[in-house]
Amino acid sequence: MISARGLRARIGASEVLRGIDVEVARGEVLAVLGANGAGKTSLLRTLSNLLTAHAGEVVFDGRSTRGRSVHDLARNGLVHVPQGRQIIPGLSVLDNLMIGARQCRDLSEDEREAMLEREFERFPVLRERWSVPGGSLSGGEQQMLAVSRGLMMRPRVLMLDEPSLGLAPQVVRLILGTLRSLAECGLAVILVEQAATLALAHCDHAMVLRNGECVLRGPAASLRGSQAVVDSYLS
Amino acid sequence: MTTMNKVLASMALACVAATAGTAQAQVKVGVIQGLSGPPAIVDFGESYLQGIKLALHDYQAKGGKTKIELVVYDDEANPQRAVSLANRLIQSDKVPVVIGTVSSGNVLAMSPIFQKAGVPLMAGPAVVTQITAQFINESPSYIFRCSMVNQFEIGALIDWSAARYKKIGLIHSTTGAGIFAANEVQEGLKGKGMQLAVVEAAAPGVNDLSAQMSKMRDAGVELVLNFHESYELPFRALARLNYKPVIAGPWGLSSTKVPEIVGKDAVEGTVMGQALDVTAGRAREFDERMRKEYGSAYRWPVVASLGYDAAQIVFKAVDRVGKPDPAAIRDAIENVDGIEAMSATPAKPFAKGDHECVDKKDVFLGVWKGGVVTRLP
Amino acid sequence: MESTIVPQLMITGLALGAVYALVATGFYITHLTVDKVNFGQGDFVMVAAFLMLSTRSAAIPVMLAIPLVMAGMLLLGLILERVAIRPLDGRRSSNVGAFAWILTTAGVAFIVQNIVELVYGKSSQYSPPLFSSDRNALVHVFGMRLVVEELLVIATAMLVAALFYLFMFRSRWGKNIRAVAYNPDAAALLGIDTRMIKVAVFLVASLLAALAGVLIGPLVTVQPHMGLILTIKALVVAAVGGLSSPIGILAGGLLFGIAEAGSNYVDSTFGDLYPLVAAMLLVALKPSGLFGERAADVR
Amino acid sequence: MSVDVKRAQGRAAPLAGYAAFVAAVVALPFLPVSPFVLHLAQSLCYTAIAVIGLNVLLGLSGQMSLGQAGFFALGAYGSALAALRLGWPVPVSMAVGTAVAAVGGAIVGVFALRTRGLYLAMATMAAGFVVEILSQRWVGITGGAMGLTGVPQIGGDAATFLALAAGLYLVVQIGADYVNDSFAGRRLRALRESEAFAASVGISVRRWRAVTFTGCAALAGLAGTLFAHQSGYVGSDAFTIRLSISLLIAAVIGGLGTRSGPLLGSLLLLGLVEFISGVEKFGPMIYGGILLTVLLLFPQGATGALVGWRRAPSRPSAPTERATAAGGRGLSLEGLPAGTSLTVESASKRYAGVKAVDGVSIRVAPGTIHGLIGPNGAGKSTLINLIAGLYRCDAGRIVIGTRDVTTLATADRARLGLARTFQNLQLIEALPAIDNVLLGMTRRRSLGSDFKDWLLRRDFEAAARTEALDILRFLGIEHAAPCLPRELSYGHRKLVELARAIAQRPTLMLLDEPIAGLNTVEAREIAHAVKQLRGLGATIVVVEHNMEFVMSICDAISVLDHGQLIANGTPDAVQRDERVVGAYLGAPAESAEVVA
Repeated sequence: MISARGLRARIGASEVLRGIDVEVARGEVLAVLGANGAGKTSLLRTLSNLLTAHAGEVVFDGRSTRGRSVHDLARNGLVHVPQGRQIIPGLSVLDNLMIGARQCRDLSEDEREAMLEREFERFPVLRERWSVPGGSLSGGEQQMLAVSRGLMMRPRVLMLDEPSLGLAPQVVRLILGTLRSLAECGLAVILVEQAATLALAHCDHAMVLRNGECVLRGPAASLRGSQAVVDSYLS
Repeated sequence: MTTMNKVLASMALACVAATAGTAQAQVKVGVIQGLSGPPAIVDFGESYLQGIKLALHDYQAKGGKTKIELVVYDDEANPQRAVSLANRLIQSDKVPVVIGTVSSGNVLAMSPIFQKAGVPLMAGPAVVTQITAQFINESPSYIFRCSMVNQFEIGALIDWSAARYKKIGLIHSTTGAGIFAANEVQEGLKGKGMQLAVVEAAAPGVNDLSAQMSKMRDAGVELVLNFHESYELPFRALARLNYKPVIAGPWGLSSTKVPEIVGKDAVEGTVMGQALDVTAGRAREFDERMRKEYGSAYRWPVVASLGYDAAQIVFKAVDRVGKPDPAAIRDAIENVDGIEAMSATPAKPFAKGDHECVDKKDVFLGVWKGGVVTRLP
Repeated sequence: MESTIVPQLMITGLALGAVYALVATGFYITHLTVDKVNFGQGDFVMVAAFLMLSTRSAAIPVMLAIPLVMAGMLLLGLILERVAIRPLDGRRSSNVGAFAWILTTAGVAFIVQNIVELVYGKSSQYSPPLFSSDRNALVHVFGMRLVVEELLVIATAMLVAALFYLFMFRSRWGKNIRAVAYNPDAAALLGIDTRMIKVAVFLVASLLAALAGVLIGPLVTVQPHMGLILTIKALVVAAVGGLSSPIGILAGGLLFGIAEAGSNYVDSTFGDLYPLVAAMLLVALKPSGLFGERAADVR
Repeated sequence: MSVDVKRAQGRAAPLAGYAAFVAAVVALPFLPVSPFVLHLAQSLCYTAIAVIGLNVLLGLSGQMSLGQAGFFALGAYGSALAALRLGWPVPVSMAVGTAVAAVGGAIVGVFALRTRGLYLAMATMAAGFVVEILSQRWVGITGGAMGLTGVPQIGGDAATFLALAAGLYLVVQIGADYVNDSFAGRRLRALRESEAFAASVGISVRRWRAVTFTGCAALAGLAGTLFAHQSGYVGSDAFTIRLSISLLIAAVIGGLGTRSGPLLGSLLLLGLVEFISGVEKFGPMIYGGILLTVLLLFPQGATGALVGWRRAPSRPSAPTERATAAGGRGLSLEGLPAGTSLTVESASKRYAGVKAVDGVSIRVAPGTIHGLIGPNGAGKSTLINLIAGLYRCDAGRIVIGTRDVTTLATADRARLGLARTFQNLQLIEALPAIDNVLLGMTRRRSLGSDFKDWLLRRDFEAAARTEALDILRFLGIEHAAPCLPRELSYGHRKLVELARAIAQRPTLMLLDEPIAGLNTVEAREIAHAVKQLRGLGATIVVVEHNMEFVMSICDAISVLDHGQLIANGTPDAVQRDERVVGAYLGAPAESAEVVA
């Protein structure tokens, strides 16, 4: 569903990605791990075209993303839930939920209603507090809102940037738990996480980045609990 | 410093080219007018310039033997520019005579330069009284004026209003001209043993005078003297205040802009200082020719007529002297005679002690009647 | 002392205050989204007033004239964004620093003012009332003699402030604008075309200038130099009202209008000075303005 | 490998330029040129004085003012009235006028300090408007639009006035050039980049902004006094906002932040004004068009265009072969004071509703490298900013050596010996690397002697420059001295920032992500330099993600997670600490079950 070859990107004068390959098919969950500053966020920003790669190619849904606008990709199913969630504090929970869906013009109103209902079931707290301004939700609630907001855009590829940031472990497990069910209904998921152990418990494949390069790659089973992963973080 | 010399050299070159020797004697006449900035100034400047250009057209038609060329500069109603342009005309363009400008402040700033340089200045359409008085005792004085004079028109207004009205109010702008006029009105009335009932001021750029006019009404003012150069503003406020005083004021009230903005009936009966009676003789032809020539841009008959006469006098003097000799032209201007003036300017306007085109006896009061300004009976 | 004079002056003050509020709302919307404002907004109002003049002299009915003027102003807003704002994107530390947009928008204002002078001449023009053929059409309200247009402009300003509040906090577009204002990257990821929004806010500002221009015509004499003083007063009103809510700006505008009318009544020589000095003191003491709170959600 | 010493030497008074100017002024009256040119030359001189003020205010310190006409007017009226009404001799009245403008500048400056950006532009515009209204309305004092006539002129003829105006201009230009080349110019430019950065190198932001604003208002006033005595007439119509905008146009088209910008810009402006007075129909359009063209196409202005093509970008010559292998540069860095200890006692800070730092206590021994690590959002940057003084602690204490600095402002802490680098790399883009290093140094020579060196071109700031070169050589990048930051690689820019921190002779250094975005070679260079500093006794606190770097050079490491200290100790201990692994990799224990 989405693949990239030899991605290189720069922020200002410093090189943040040094030749990264990514491959995620429908129904798969890929975890991208690594300590902070390893280039995980830059990878997602390059895939969603917020950051322009100066080398390498990204292919989404069979078409190259070169030169396509961020909002065009987002409307066509390449949904990137950014780091820090970016919930619009002044808008109500419902408005936050609907703002993405409303940009996808090919969605009919009742399709949106159906998706909304599905998201309310997925995260009931959103239904209870639908009219409350987004800014007043707790960290965990905001993360759920951010994920649901992405799902409301009927994504084909869902990219999550560190959902665990600042959340209690059981809340993170609740959120990561939904990934499996999403993958089963045909979604390709890229989960960027620093919390390696948690992520490895909820994905099929994983890759570990360090200083903009991929140092480890393989099926999740082989990486779970491996010392190589710990060393890539802390040595 | 090389870039500076290059710029100046190119300017000097331009001037030399302009005065390339044509066989006929060639004299340049400098004109400084307020051609940009607030409309109150620009209306005066452009109307005066219209008069000057028509006069040049007529001069060339009559085939004057000296070829005259105008060098026109805009002083943006800014005294700093006026001083700089005066120097430029005298020293760089080397013109022997200059006509200008609108703002009295600018004229006061320029006059010493002309007097010291010995180059005659025909001031206009500035109105403040002391423009010629400042140097009249110099022998010779290089400062002339062909425009309305505040003192005369205020004198005429005071005589007329003191005889008819008890409660008189005054509204003036806070510009130099406004404040000077206000003092002269108060002096004039004191001379008649009368006192102004209400005195109000307002900024030049203000949008609305209802506050000030309401005070007039509450004080029961019968006659409002309007010395604010947005001449239409007092009229606009009247309808709302259900107040219909007689309004009188300086020659500015004769601008066609005023009825255009507040309507013919609102200005009916408004009295103003005047130096042009379009109902009679040459003036009427002039009025028609100007209307034909400039259409709606012709908005101030009296200012245009004085511009015409100022230019007519200067051209006649220059033609008599025949060469760019400032002192000779000054004398020619002072002794000029046989002027067929459009405005109330007499045939022999100047004398050694009188450098005013329009003297006290020439100023009369005009009144709006049926959309036209006529002489008050 | 006829009792109705003071309230009547207040209405006149409110009317001009309403115009300042309309112009200041134009500052609000662009400042909120791109941290820049059009320093020639007052000149845009002047252009709209002159355009209205052309439609009236071409005997186009008012109801058709207003949309035409607005269309013209939208075009002007488009040109302004393209010429004076977009080229400066991403050039944070150019030599003129982050304020180059003040000078580029002023540059456009100079050009626009010159074009108006060339087309309409430099002197002041009469702009006929919108809804009455008679020049001094009056309305008697509670014994006060008011010009229809004054009530109209106050009502319009209130309507616009209300509509603006609904637009910003209820409509789809309003929410998109607030998303872009909060974080342009996050907004793009939600499928919002941030470039179009940044252009749209300048078009909205031009529409507001058009509305102000159409309404101010009958109240004052229209002339090419009226723009600058409008910009200064609207900037002060925006600062006093607090650049964070349209309602605050409306209140700031009306307050400033009344203060101006009152101070003109009390001491006409310095009438226009007192409100300006008072406003400057207020901004120095409370930089976020009277009604603006440090709105966390907006920035 | 010879360093391009002249370039690194830094600038000194352009005496040739001054001599040429004096020669031109002396020669002008004798040239066969119309007196109008003398009048223009006079106007050029005082306009340039006002534009120099604006150039320093906007070009160097980045403060926009739309009200310079107001100060110009205060100067003009101050001097005219003192001379006319009080009969004081003209030089005294000019001093009075300049003083009045300076006082006006100080008052508006107070407004300026409290406002930023749009509000600052608006406040200065409104101030200019108020002065315009007062000068128009107080007819009794200022004569309003009718103005004051008969203001005593200086000297008999135009040449004497030109000599005075040119003399004053030259003095102001020399002063401005000195400010531009000296420590003052560097500090103003730091202020312009960012106030946090300026405070971190010991600049008290409020004082410098106020002084700059007042000084530039005084310059506008001085220009006003010359204007008043040029034609002996002062009218209020001359001091409208059109004058403020014209001065801005002159500053911009001349080239902001450049030395010859003001003179060139004023010359172009006067030429433009004279040209437009002939074609007044298109005046505003020409002004608007020039503004747009310069701002969009030639941001450097005329000076930039003229100088631009001559100053080839200085490619750094081949970097020295660092004797990394041979154990360092073998250069001692004298003057680096012994490092002091740092004690943080249960510091906490609530930030945007979240407890970013919650009761953290850390003790850093003198002369050691102390690492500060933790996953994203752990509160590392907040803690660094608490120590540096950018944020104030809600609770707890921070003690550097023996001084409790908890309530001290950033600039005071910097002067006490605390130097820091920034996560997003703060350097002055407009100055070469060596000047960036000099920014860190406090001025050791007295103002007078410093100015004398500069004027007489006798090794100006020589001592400081050699010391800066030593620091750059110590870091192995002395070849970068003459280069502008944008001409250097990212790694070398990080080293220049480190050099600036060293130049502050700190007793405590805070490095915020020193090797973020660097390749391994560049990272190793930084690591080497930091270890060398420790060798010389410096105390260094490092916030860094790169574990290899942290583990290899730190003596002790503190680990933060969710704003709390979860581990403290040697690299090996921390690496194996259960809680640290859990914090980084996610709680290992209970997530064993696999959702497959």
